[in-house]
Amino acid sequence: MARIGVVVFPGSNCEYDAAAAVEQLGGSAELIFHSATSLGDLDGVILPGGFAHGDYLRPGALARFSPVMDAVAAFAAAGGPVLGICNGFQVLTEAGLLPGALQKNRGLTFLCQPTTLIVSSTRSVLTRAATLGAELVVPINHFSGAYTCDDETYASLVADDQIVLRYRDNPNGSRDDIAGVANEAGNVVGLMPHPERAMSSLLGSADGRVLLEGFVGVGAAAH
Amino acid sequence: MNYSVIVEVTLRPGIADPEGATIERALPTLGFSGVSLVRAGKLFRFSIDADSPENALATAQSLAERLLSNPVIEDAVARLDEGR
Amino acid sequence: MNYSVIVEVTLRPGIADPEGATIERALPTLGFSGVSLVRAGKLFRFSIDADSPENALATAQSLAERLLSNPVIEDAVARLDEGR
Amino acid sequence: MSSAPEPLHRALGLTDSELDDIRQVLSRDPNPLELALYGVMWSEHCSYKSSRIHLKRLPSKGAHVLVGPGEGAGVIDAGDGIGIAIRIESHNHPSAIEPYQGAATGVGGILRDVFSMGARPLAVMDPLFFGNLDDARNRWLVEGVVSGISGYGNSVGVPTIGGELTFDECYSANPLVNVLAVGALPTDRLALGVASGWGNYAVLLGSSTGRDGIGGVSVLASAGFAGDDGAASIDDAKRPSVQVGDPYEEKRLIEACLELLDRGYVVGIQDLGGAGLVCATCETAAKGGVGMDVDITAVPQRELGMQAFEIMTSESQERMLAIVTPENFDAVQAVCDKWEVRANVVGHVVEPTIMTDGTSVGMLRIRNGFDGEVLAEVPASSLADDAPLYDRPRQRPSDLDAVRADDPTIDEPVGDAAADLLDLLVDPAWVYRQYDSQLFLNTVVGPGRDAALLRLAGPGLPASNRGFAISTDSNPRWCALDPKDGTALTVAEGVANLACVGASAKAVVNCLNFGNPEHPEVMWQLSESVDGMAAACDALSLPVIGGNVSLYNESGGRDIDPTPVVGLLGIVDSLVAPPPGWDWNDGDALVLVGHREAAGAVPFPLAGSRWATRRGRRGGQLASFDASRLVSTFNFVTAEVASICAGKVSDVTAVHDVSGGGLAAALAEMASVTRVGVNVAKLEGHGELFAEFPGRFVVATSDAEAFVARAIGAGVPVTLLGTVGGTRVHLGGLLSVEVSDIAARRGGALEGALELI
Ligand SMILES: Nc1ncnc2c1ncn2[C@@H]1O[C@H](COP(=O)(O)OP(=O)(O)O)[C@@H](O)[C@H]1O
Ligand SMILES: [Mg+2]
Repeated sequence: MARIGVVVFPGSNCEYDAAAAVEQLGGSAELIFHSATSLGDLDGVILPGGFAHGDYLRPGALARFSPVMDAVAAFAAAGGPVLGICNGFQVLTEAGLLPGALQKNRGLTFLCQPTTLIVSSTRSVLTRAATLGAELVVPINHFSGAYTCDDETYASLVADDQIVLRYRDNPNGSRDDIAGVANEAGNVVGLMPHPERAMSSLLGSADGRVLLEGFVGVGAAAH
Repeated sequence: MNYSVIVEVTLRPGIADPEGATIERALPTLGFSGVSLVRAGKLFRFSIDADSPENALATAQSLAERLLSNPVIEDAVARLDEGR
Repeated sequence: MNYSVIVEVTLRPGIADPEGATIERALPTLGFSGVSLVRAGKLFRFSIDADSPENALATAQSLAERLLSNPVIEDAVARLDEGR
Repeated sequence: MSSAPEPLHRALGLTDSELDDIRQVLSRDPNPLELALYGVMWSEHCSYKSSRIHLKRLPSKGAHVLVGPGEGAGVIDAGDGIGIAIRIESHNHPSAIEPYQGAATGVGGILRDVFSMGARPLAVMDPLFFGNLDDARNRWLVEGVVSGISGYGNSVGVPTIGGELTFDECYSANPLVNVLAVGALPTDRLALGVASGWGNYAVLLGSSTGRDGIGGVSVLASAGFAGDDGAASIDDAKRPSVQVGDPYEEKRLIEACLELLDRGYVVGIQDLGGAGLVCATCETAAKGGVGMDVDITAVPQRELGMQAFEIMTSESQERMLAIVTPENFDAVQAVCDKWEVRANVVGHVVEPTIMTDGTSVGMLRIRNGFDGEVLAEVPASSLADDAPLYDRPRQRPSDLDAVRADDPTIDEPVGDAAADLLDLLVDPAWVYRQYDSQLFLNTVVGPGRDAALLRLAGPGLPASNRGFAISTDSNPRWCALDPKDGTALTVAEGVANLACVGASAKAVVNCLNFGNPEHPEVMWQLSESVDGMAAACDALSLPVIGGNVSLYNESGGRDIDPTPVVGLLGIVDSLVAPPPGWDWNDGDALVLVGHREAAGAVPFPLAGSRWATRRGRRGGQLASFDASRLVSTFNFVTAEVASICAGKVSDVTAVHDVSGGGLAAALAEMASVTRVGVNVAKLEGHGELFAEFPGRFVVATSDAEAFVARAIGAGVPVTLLGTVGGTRVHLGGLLSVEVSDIAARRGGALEGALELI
């Protein structure tokens, strides 16, 4: 059984939801407080959504200095699977573990709505179980979700197949409809939509399962 | 003529500034000591077409007060950007 | 000694500024004409304990770059607040 | 020439006779600090002095009521060892001045009411009322209020799952911003705001104290705006510094308080709301019958040179008061350290004082150091409970008969029904898209439908298959014509909304937004409204477990229309599948469930309808409230939908109640979300298209015969309306519109009016 750590920053609020999704998929979830300096013996790490440090200054700007982030960086460098969802994605970009930055949405309002995602690469720990080109209905829930990067970074994202998810109908002004990116190795992924909110038809969609199944599955494969 | 203007919007004294306070609390762990009284505000730069610097400034100040700030909690000051 | 510092954080040229653009679009209906190139940024004021103005500024500049701005999209400039 | 200075008590909002009452209580003259304490605690906002005698008429009992009115929030037993806490409050006047912070701090305040009971906040709703959007200031208020609720609610991590949006001239300088919050708790974690145990500590948790909102309740919430231009006319000297919300502090405060309660470390706990520390200390002491010594120097202060009265009455946000035994204090401190929440002992629970007549009285003593000088000493209960109650003069408005006689049902020209329909439709999605409505993976039906429906689950709660539903409702158009039946019908409308998602109504909370209580017409409206609510709640067996009264909603001497907002809480016993919603299918039969015609003299009354109001007609005779015509219909629809929620197969495909905009609007809304049209054969003229009275539901079914048989079996009237299909909405030869036109008009109405598109 994969053991997935879910990092809790003060101000995080999707940690229970992420943990519930992991457990629904047969993994075991462990909440890790941001003051932890080591991750112990985990198979994967999720940085969940929310408002770490109130999103003051910029989303992720203060959280990246939390003690746990050194351990997350080391875990990622060693090839461990790391997933940042929404605020977690923002933290990973601020920490330099993923390229680019997330700016305020084009319409300057928070957006909570379903979106249709297109799987653009399966070469990542999040999208490995999905089908290239598949459409997935997954909600977004953010104010600063417009993915931004300079031309050089963009060129290398494309060249190295790091754009893993795109919006079908761009809701927030992201460059090239980008909804999620991976690092070069594919073991660190960030996305603005919330796959953990799309786990059952009772709540509107079960399309997030294939993503998190892939992620939890990498961890399980480690055993 | 076109004038470059800068507007600074800051919270009025006495108004709580949770953002500034949160940043201040975080600083010691980042290795910055001796920093205090952190206040966060907003900055706007724009260009105004006017026939004199005085008129440019007057328009900018009125814009600052009417649109860029809420005088109930914020002070707004416009100035000409001499650098440009 | 304590020095008052101002840090201005602005979006780097070429980075889209939806906030500035929105303000610019709203201006004509509010009766402001001739305003263009609106860019929105952030402003921080704080006090630094240092043994010289140079050192205060150096610390402030490092704080501005390491924490107060995201170098991927923003520029940050620190200056001493002569007014205080 | 300067006139004599105003005496202090009047400057503090106390009348001469109230000053006499205080002298009586103390058997001496109060000092200025004591006077300030009475000033805020005896303000309208804190003491309900004008409304309390009326509120007593509301039923509040029920076998499942764990906590009724009087605590931070009402609590019901939802089964499975889970209690649900619910409360509603207004933040009208602060929002008129600084819409973002006014609304944001409204959310923060109502959440504290809920988690002070030991409940984890699970949902927020926001009934909002603004002036017309052709005015730029009103547009600014809408954008500010919505972004304030979004900014605070999302960040603090509580989903906002619904609300209301009403535009009317009467709210122009005085918007109404009401906020309702719901939380859930394991019933054994229930906490109360009671101080007990001599020697225990009163621990202030959370933010430091600044000068924010000094006198907020007395100046803002208990007085009207002087002119008709709102903020601009507020006397600058009286303008309190605006409170600023910090959702990040509140989030940590929630986690810390719930952990303290889980670990059993606190004896009692209460939030600091209006009137700040004086309110929390005197209320907890009064409830426990104990005294309390408060050391003002122990209160962490954000600003220099604060005076005792400022420290005691400041409304700085994100603070709680916990009563803790000395033995537990270190453990409390450790939990607070973990969550980076400040904790300071600011008070000591002390023995009541034995008076000369032998009675024991808990005294609130404000001191300069626990052993230092006593700055104020008054009976805690005199502040908390003994404000004078006023039975203010009431008078039926003299023009009411004339208003009622001016009935649009009789003489208003028919006009172009299709154009009228398109004008009535507003999709509030622009508002609720800005709110996180999904957090905690509970939201089965989010904003945009009849009622919100959530799984009854959350961190730390016992497992349950149940769901809870919430609806907020109001209708100032109805209540202006008839505050009694208008309010009763509003309650019925809420029950109807719950029925649409299969929930049985269990409890009511209310926020009574009215004008100036010194106007006898306003007091009459308030009293009638309370009677209407009491009648409806009695007839529908609903306890009222909490509420809030907001008076002085006026500007330039014009009172707002009476605006009682009713929040309904319902339960679905088994929630394993989503309820039908509005999505009908091509070929479905369409059935109207419930009495087709209204109770009262007129079968299809247009009085108080959106249709009439848009034409400037505000008079007429409202439908009457007749519970006997409602109960079986409500029960039938609830049971039909509940069985679908429980996972049973059903022929029912869509359900929607008929409310604002009448039958035509209900059908248009369903067509526009499904993008499938409908054909209704015959209707009784434009009255039946646009009349508004609750108790009717539109149901789409794949098996009309079976459905009708069940309805008849339940003794519920039904009417076959027509069939679903095609690309147009055809209504009884009265109008015919393309579904795509309806969707476009409805979808763009709000953003268009806000000049965003
Ligand atoms: N201010 C708001 N915030 C969130 N949701 C809102 C708001 N206003 C309206 N809504 C949602 O839009 C839907 C329609 O509202 P309304 O017309 O009042 O419903 P009904 O007529 O069924 O009572 C409801 O689901 C309501 O919760
Ligand atoms: Mg409804």
